[in-house]
Amino acid sequence: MSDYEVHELMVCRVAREVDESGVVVMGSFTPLAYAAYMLAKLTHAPDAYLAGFDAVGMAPVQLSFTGVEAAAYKGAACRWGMLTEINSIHLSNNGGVEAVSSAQFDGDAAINLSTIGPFEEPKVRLPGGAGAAEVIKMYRKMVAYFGSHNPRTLVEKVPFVTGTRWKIGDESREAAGLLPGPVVVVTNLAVLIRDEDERPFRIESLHPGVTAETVVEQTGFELEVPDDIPETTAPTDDELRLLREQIDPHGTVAFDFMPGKERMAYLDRILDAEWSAAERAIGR
Amino acid sequence: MSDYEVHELMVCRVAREVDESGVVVMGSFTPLAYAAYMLAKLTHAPDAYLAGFDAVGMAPVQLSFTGVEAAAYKGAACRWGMLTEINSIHLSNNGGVEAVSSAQFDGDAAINLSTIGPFEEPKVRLPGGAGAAEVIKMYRKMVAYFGSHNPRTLVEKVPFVTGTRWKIGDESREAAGLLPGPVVVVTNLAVLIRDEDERPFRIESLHPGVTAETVVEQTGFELEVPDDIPETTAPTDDELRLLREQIDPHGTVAFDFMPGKERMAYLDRILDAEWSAAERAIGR
Amino acid sequence: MANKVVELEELGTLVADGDRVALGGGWFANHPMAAVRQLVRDQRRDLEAITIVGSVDIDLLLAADSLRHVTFSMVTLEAFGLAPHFRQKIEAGEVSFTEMTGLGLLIGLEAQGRGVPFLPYRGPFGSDLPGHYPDQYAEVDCPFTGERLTATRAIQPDVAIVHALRADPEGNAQWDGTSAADVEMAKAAERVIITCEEVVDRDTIVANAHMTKVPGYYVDAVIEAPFGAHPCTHVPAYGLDAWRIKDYVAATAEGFDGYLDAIRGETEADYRKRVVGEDRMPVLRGLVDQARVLTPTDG
Amino acid sequence: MANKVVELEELGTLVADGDRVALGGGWFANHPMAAVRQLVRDQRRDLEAITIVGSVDIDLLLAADSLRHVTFSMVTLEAFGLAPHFRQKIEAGEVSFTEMTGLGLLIGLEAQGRGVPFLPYRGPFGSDLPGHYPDQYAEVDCPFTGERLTATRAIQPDVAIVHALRADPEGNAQWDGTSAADVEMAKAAERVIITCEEVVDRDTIVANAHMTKVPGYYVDAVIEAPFGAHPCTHVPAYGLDAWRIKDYVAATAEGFDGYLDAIRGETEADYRKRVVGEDRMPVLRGLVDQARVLTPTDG
Repeated sequence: MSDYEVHELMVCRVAREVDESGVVVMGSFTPLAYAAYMLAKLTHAPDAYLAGFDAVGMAPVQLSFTGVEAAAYKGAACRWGMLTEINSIHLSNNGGVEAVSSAQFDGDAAINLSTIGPFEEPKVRLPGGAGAAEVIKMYRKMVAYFGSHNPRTLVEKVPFVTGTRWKIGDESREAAGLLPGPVVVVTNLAVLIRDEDERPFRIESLHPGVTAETVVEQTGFELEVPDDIPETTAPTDDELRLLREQIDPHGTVAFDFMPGKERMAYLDRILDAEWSAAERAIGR
Repeated sequence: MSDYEVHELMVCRVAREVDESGVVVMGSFTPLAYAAYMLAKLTHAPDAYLAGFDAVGMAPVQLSFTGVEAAAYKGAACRWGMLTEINSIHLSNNGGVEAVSSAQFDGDAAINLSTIGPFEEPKVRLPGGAGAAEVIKMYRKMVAYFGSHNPRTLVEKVPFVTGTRWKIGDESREAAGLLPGPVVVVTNLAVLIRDEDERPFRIESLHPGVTAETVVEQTGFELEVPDDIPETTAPTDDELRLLREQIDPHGTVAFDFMPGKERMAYLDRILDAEWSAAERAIGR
Repeated sequence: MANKVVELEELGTLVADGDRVALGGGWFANHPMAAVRQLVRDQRRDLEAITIVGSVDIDLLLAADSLRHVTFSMVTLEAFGLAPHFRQKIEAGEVSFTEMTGLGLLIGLEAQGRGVPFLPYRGPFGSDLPGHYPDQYAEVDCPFTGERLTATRAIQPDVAIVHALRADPEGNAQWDGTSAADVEMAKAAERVIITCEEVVDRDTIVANAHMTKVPGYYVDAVIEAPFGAHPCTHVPAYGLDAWRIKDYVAATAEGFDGYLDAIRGETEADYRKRVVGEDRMPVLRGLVDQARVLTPTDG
Repeated sequence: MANKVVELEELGTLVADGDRVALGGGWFANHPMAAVRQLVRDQRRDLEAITIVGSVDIDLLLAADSLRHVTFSMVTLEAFGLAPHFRQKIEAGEVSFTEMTGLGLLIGLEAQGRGVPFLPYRGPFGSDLPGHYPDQYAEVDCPFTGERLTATRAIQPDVAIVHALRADPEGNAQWDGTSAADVEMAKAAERVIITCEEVVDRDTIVANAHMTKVPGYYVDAVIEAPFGAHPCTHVPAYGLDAWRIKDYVAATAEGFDGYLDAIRGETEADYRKRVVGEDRMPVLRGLVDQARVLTPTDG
């Protein structure tokens, strides 16, 4: 087994949720989620139907900050716009898996992407949720991922609900006209899952070297702790090779895991590599 | 002034209603209406925005039974489908002029394309109105045309309302959120117009040799008969040349004016000409 | 990659007696006639057909006693007259019908496809049709402005059959000319069958991505059916076979059993040979070539 | 044929202080940045911006004190951080805002474009946002099934500004890559301004008719603006000028007056020379060329 980094473990775990039923939609370029979708499509889910930007029926693409959007269109079967996408995927129960990150997340699978502090007079005005409020409710599976698992992010109750899963258990979801499916949380420490209305999230697996105690301590909401918790399945050599050589050779996923000081220098290195690739492409 | 036939007079009169404001939509291939739109676009209304079948922003085309649909796409700026068309033209008050014919028509600008006899047990099951019920209400101008002006077609009150203009006068139309504009009836005898709620249709012009008395006699609904009624403006030489040589060289418009016995032989002649054109096109 | 390609002969396993079948195309354009002929061969019964502007597709299914109900906004043979069996069967009370306004029907299909039980619009005020169908039309007030609107109820076909120019094995389907309400029917239906002039590889689809109107995730089966809209048009592949439409009308006047027997006794390939004709095919394509755009300088 | 082509410098006659302006594009794609820069040059005031997923377009207008209100579902610089002036102005209470859910905002624009005062959908149940805006969100019951749905009210911008790949003088506008909500904004707005990479003749439009998303009858003005989305993307013309996005963020940290003064003191052609750069243009286009599709056999 090769060495791997925690963001690679997370990509592989998120990828495992991607299957061939329903459409997977990628909005903003969020490298970890994008990498997971590409990995799934290149491995166990070749028929996964991907939509990114307004490219529908995408081929898998290489990640880059400056060209990922262009890549999305190159192998795509169809062009739509936002409105057709939301009506034909999100609202018509054709959504498969949605992987989101948010400023805060709680035990009812509610997210806050709006504000820290009062809504009208925010201490920190967050970016807003785009389509998340509707999407996380409608999709069959919700995957939430967090590079830093801590009780300020995973809170007992978000102070402002930008959006929510609405119904959790399969039965109550189906009664509300929603596709049944779980909420899976993938963090730098563990994998949490919730699929019943009356039970809280439980720890599904722990990353190597992480204890259940640490996870409970770092989680603001109630957790069920099974007696016997497996270790999160490690990435395979094949997955790592695909990730490092094909899907994300410049290392865009790791960027979100860089400490503050190193971030800009790391970004510059990625952008230098992308610039060079463009120069090569035009024969300079 | 050249000699002309009544269907040519009708085409030219309908064409005069076509202007450059709003979109003109053609559904089924109805030769007289199509010819009028093409004539307008080739003469006084070059910026008229035409949509035919799912071709939007059409160039003017030559009429034929077998190829008019293909022609519609050849010079068109855009492709849509029915749903986008109805939402982007009909329902959003972008409709300019709609020329319709119907089995029956009455003094309130209601049409019957559904049934002769009881609706559920019809004596004659008519084809139905397609989008006419909504369209004649929404468009700025309604033009109704009839190759045979008689009191069985132009009735006092249609026994079944497939659709209706809904509001007639400009003020009541605007109060209902509709574009203001008149109802113009063009027949083989005369032109009738109505643009006020409280006044009936009035005779706007009479075709050469037709008297007001004949028109009143042949009309099932009340007509206002002005003292001084002008003759319907004759087609110009230029209009006739465009119609005969460019727009409708095979004579599809006249087909609807043929007496029953001659119809099939006449149709065969048109189709022979169209077949020959196709053979020439493929080099046979 | 998923391969959804099946033979036309397998259509019978995809459409059951009693199904509510939306049939694509509009006017004389693009009706899924090869599939219609196969339903006739399969002697399907008690179907409900849904069409926006139907033509010989609906009329032929009526002639073959395959329908118990027709939902439509128009059924016509245009210059060739009223649809003969449509008239006969309804006038004789042998088939029930729902006559909808065109926009009500289309928006009802749209509603189903976008996951709402109804949609509001500025409806066919004054029309007698909505009053006949309170299950399909209602009134709804705007919760903001109080404006009274027409509500049209979501319509869900069991199956939609639409005819495309081409599709790949995954079901990504493309149109160049008229698509009418094909997309809305496909999005609304429980199952979707694409017939197409040609099954192509994915690269061809990608190279023409702007023409993909139904993406593969909607599609259950892809059937190659050249001249699959004949005698109707499929632009830009071929124009209207007006001569065969005339034959259809003439056959009706003579009693229609011979016409039906011929179709039932042959495969679709036989039909192409017998009715379209190898020698006529290029001319039917030439009808598209000869179609003319006019410019003001022509004048 | 109608000729709606005007110069970018005439934008000021088309957008008035106080207007409600919908700005196209989404994520880092395709925001009408040349028009935004011109609004900054024209010192427009008290605008309300409407954006679905805004970026440096919204942030720059806020920096230039051109906005009194922002209606949005998201504003972000993605990997480059929170939008700095968006944060500052809202946190300081200097600009008011309406934060909508993405689908509520989009369907609100759609409603206006299709002539209904509201549209229903299965909304963002449980979100705190609708409760803040009772004028924009309400509940409506399906008149057929009784299902409770979210109603979103029609949104009408005074003007929409969207950036296309190309348009002809009549205003027929085409996109190849991301069009985001550009079409819905154009259909909803009272006036429509198309900026585009290139003004082309009608024949070019006809030859690519499947790419026409906004037909000319909607359009009031066509403005040629090469690199008109820069530093955002316009695929397939160019990729993201991430380097200039970084400069933008850095300029904000240093106080932004110099950045604004430079834009106000130059024409758009000057901007292209100074900021995009003749030598950098081909590389920005090369970002599109180098973008890679992967195939399973790569693995």
